[in-house]
Amino acid sequence: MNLQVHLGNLTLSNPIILASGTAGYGREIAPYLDLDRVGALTLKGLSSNPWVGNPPPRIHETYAGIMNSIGLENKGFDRFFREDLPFLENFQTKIIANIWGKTIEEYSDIAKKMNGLERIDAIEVNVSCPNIEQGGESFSSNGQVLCQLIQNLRQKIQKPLIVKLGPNTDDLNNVLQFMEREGVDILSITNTFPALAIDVENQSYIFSRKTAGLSGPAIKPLALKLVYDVIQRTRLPIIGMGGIMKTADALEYFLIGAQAVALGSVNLIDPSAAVQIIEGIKAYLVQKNIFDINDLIGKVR
Amino acid sequence: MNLQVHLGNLTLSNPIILASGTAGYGREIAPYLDLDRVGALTLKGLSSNPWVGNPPPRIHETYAGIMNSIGLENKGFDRFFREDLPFLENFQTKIIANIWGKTIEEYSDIAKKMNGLERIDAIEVNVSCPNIEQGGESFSSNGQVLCQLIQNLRQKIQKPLIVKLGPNTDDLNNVLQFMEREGVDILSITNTFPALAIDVENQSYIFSRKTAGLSGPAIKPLALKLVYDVIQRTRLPIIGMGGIMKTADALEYFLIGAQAVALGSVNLIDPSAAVQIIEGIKAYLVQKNIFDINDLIGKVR
Amino acid sequence: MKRAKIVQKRFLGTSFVELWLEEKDIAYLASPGQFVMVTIGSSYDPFLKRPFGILACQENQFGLLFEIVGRGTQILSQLEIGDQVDLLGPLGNGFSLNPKEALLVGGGRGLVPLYFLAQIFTNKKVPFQFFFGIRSQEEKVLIEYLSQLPIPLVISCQEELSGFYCGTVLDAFEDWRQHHSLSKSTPKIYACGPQGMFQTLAKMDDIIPNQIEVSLESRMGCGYGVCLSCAVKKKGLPGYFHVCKDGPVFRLGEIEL
Amino acid sequence: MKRAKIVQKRFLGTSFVELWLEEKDIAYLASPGQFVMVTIGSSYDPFLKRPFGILACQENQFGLLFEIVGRGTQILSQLEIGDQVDLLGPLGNGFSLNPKEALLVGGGRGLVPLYFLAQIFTNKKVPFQFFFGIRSQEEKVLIEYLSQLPIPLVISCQEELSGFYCGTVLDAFEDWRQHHSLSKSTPKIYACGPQGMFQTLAKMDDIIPNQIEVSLESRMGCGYGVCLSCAVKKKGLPGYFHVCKDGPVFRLGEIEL
Ligand SMILES: Cc1cc2nc3c(=O)[nH]c(=O)nc-3n(C[C@H](O)[C@H](O)[C@H](O)COP(=O)(O)OP(=O)(O)OC[C@H]3O[C@@H](n4cnc5c(N)ncnc54)[C@H](O)[C@@H]3O)c2cc1C
Ligand SMILES: Cc1cc2nc3c(=O)[nH]c(=O)nc-3n(C[C@H](O)[C@H](O)[C@H](O)COP(=O)(O)OP(=O)(O)OC[C@H]3O[C@@H](n4cnc5c(N)ncnc54)[C@H](O)[C@@H]3O)c2cc1C
Ligand SMILES: Cc1cc2nc3c(=O)[nH]c(=O)nc-3n(C[C@H](O)[C@H](O)[C@H](O)COP(=O)(O)O)c2cc1C
Ligand SMILES: Cc1cc2nc3c(=O)[nH]c(=O)nc-3n(C[C@H](O)[C@H](O)[C@H](O)COP(=O)(O)O)c2cc1C
Ligand code: FES
Ligand code: FES
Repeated sequence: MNLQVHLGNLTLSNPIILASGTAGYGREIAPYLDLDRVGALTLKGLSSNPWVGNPPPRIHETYAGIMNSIGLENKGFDRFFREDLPFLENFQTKIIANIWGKTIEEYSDIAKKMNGLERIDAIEVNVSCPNIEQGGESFSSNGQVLCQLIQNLRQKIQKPLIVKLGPNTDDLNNVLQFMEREGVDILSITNTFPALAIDVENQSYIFSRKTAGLSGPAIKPLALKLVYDVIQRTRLPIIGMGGIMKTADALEYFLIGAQAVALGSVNLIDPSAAVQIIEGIKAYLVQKNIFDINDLIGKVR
Repeated sequence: MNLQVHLGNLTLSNPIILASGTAGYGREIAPYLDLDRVGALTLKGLSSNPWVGNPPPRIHETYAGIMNSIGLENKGFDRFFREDLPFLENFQTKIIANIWGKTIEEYSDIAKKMNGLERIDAIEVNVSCPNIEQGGESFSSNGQVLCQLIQNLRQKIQKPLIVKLGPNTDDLNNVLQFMEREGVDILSITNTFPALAIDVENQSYIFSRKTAGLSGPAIKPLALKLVYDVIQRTRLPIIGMGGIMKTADALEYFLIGAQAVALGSVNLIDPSAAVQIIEGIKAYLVQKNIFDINDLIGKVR
Repeated sequence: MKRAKIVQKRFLGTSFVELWLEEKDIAYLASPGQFVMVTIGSSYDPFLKRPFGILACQENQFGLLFEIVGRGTQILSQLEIGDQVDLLGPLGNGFSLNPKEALLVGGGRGLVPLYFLAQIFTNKKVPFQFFFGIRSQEEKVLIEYLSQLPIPLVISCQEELSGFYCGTVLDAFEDWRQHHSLSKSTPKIYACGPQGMFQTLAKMDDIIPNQIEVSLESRMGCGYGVCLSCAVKKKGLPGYFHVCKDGPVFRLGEIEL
Repeated sequence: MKRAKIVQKRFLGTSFVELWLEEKDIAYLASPGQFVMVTIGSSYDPFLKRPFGILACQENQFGLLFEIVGRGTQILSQLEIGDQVDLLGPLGNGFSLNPKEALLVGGGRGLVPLYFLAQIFTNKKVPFQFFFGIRSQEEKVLIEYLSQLPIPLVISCQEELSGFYCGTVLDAFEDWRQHHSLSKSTPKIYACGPQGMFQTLAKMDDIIPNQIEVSLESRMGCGYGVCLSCAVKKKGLPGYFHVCKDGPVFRLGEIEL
């Protein structure tokens, strides 16, 4: 049986990836999951300098979902380099660095640093971050700024470049064309959905920033639609994600044409879910008499 | 205690409305719910002529949500007039007619008919319908067409005019301004979210039209965010909806500024939910020592 | 909404469960072919209620018999005696109850409404014959279940099963018809089973589809007529019936399968 | 993930539940202050696991004691003996276990980790005194629970309750301190209770916040360090600790309350 997939020049031993922000830097989840079993581990979003993130509460449970407002807290590149990178050397699994910044320069900076690390196999750019030079709007809410960012990063990054989109990308068609032209290697979709929650007891917003990002099973049918829409419009390989809990959820993404999928919120409630899903996919392929997972990808048209 | 709310020139005895498509034409739900207890009943979407709707399956369960592809099946104005209108004469509750068409002319036609019925207290225009003159795109996916539709209907409708938006309204800012200028009375938000589901066993789309609309508790945090965004941008009164299951959900909508809320999917699983929610709101007001529900509306800023 | 207490529970093999629920109104009002919508669990995942036919009524109790096929029925199978469930019902139209003579044809869990019907016919002394088919050994428990009723039975199994007709229930039915000259008043046929069974039945010789009553399944959102999810195509006419309101019992001739 | 079987269950009054679970690894490894993340129900609504402190361990079993405060604990309270639950643990750091002398100060469900600690200290013959406070009559069950241990107790209640100190646990603690000359080596203080209790404690005279160990609660997404939801502000430093990894036990002086 073949589970190997090629996303442009990034080859994964199987198409199950751990999504950014839900597996730490590997060390945290390693006691529960053999990292070499997954196709790739995406690191929690890193910026060049440490970032403290948002005040609590940072998480809120909704019906079959969670809203988070972690605010991109991270230890910064240097501490990652010292504290976590050595640990990752113990594994063969592919490592995807997820990066972000508050300005194009900050993005550039962390991109260059990550590009210089041999252990990092690909770089995923989170473009759903507040752009402080544009009044805190997300980079993805302005197609032009987004293209500028991508162009800049493509110059800095020799490794496979993954752009991670959220649900509300401005001017999507043009941005997609631009990314193809500029040589972006892979798209990952989707980041969390902007959402709101009110504390009716205290008559206040739950989160200090009012809105927060919704993820988990609740969003699966919406995320699948987003991925589907993008697949119709681009030839770039796609990592689909959003609400995957079980094998069948992952299969939905493959069947509409995602070359790989990432697991996010499910890791919070079951850190070994990835292994069960990989086993479930194998069982499905056997049942359907399919030898190569690539024959499944895009089968539903 | 006062639960009465005024949405422009539409006065409701309480702010709990049954959403279109989830309470039939009143007769179907009446055995389970005293219609005079709710602020208003919105009828299942009607077109001038009968419409058969989509082939089954028409419903699919997702995590804490449902996708539907009813395809706007309805018996048409004449049968409604003969079979259902007389029944509604037995109640005092406000009746909102929900209308749609495949062309502006069809909308016009049903609008005029509904406008002529004394028993109808307001007319809600579902603008998330396929426009056959524009290749089947939704009316709301083209701001200009949408404004044209609204202008046309405003001329035909003397009753309070409610425009019901979905999550992806094109050029929202301009459309909102236009609606204020043209004298739209009320907005209702939101219709279902475009979503996708795959049958992995049969390797096919679940629905014959591929996509279908997601509703229910899964979408609540997203719908609340949509309503919030629109409230920031308009002074029109708003009927909020999306995923309301319990009193607390309804209160979230009031606290961010919705003047009324509508219950949709919850009616499918508990036809008397509206009464429980109304009682729950009363209990909350007592607990918080608030006499008038209007003092709650928009309290969280 | 009604709340019923589970007063009896029994597994039939590993994939069928018989539940008896205490709820006066349903127990008194229900008629064969009608169904209830049962709340699954106490959370919004799974979200929808599930439809189940009524198996029988006794004083203030009624029975359900269901097959564990997915998440909802799995959760339902874990309920214990004493637990409460919320439900709506009785819903739908039910079978006609005054034929001169009747033939009941059922497969698998299609047993449920026909079992109820057979009880009513027995009480009413309507002469009838019950044809019941199972696909495999695993469903044998349903035969044992049915055999408890003192009724004329013809049983078939698609797998070899000693003592029973080997084939589909329609094979057995056809065979029987060829060996029995039917009385002048053609008996009314009542059927419940998988889609394929209805399709074959409709094409059989000497069958007048409009004299056959079938009880259909369909995906249901509400079960009481508001959501229009439970569409089944009308035969020869535009548009759809709605299984929960217009059915679940239809004349075989009026629907497109 | 680990799966544990419920082997004992008891309601304490109407709003507290004691559960004993069979799971060897947790029972052998757990130390006072550590916690487990427990799966709630078998659906994705509610979605997250819930954190609960470990109450005690005995052979291959460990105990939990929780208060029913919302949906998750409500569902958990309906589990019965024989049911299985999925969980992660033991998680977090736990209290330091080798003081010369100790004072334990707890309020309400803050009892849990201190009860475990008291057992360990008893076994280790560490001299200590346990101060425990409840808000109202309703929590009296917790006093009865605690009184089963052969340990030196000072108990307070904010409502009038005959036989007990009337006031907060910190009033009782303060009172006791004024009547007892503490030994030269200032005893180590261990505390668990509501936020307000920690705030008051930090401001008391003759208290060195860095010598007090407190066990915190916070909203948790994962409990094992990947999601960064469980942030608590560092005192005098930028940034946050994470309760599930860096805690739940902190020195009172290192956190902003
Ligand atoms: C009027 C009526 C009466 C019924 N009476 C009985 C009865 O007495 N006993 C009994 O065992 N069952 C009966 N059913 C069927 C029963 O409702 C379903 O088996 C049940 O809803 C499945 O729920 P689940 O969550 O276990 O399965 P799901 O997880 O929802 O589905 C399991 C599998 O079945 C398919 N499926 C689910 N529902 C349907 C459907 N309605 N039509 C076609 N495919 C479907 C799904 O696609 C999936 O492959 C009846 C159905 C109707 C409409
Ligand atoms: C390390 C740790 C150990 C714990 N040990 C115990 C224990 O031994 N016994 C025990 O009874 N409880 C303990 N708790 C608290 C317990 O986890 C919560 O009471 C439980 O998660 C509530 O779940 P629920 O679904 O019932 O409540 P929910 O419905 O989630 O919430 C009920 C109410 O509590 C609030 N709330 C929920 N969780 C928190 C939180 N973490 N912080 C502040 N407010 C919150 C909600 O806003 C709501 O108002 C511990 C918590 C932590 C972090
Ligand atoms: C707690 C949490 C933290 C996250 N942090 C990041 C992050 O740092 N960078 C990023 O690109 N996405 C982040 N995400 C988004 C996830 O990677 C994923 O895109 C999203 O959660 C949707 O997938 P899911 O529904 O499977 O969780 C985070 C999600 C969660 C729940
Ligand atoms: C089965 C079903 C049918 C619906 N039919 C209509 C309709 O005819 N017209 C309309 O404007 N909205 C229709 N809706 C949308 C609802 O009125 C409501 O906007 C949506 O379901 C979101 O609310 P909820 O999450 O509470 O269900 C329908 C929704 C459902 C579930
Ligand atoms: S199931 Fe809703 S109308 Fe039939
Ligand atoms: S709860 Fe996830 S990091 Fe602490």
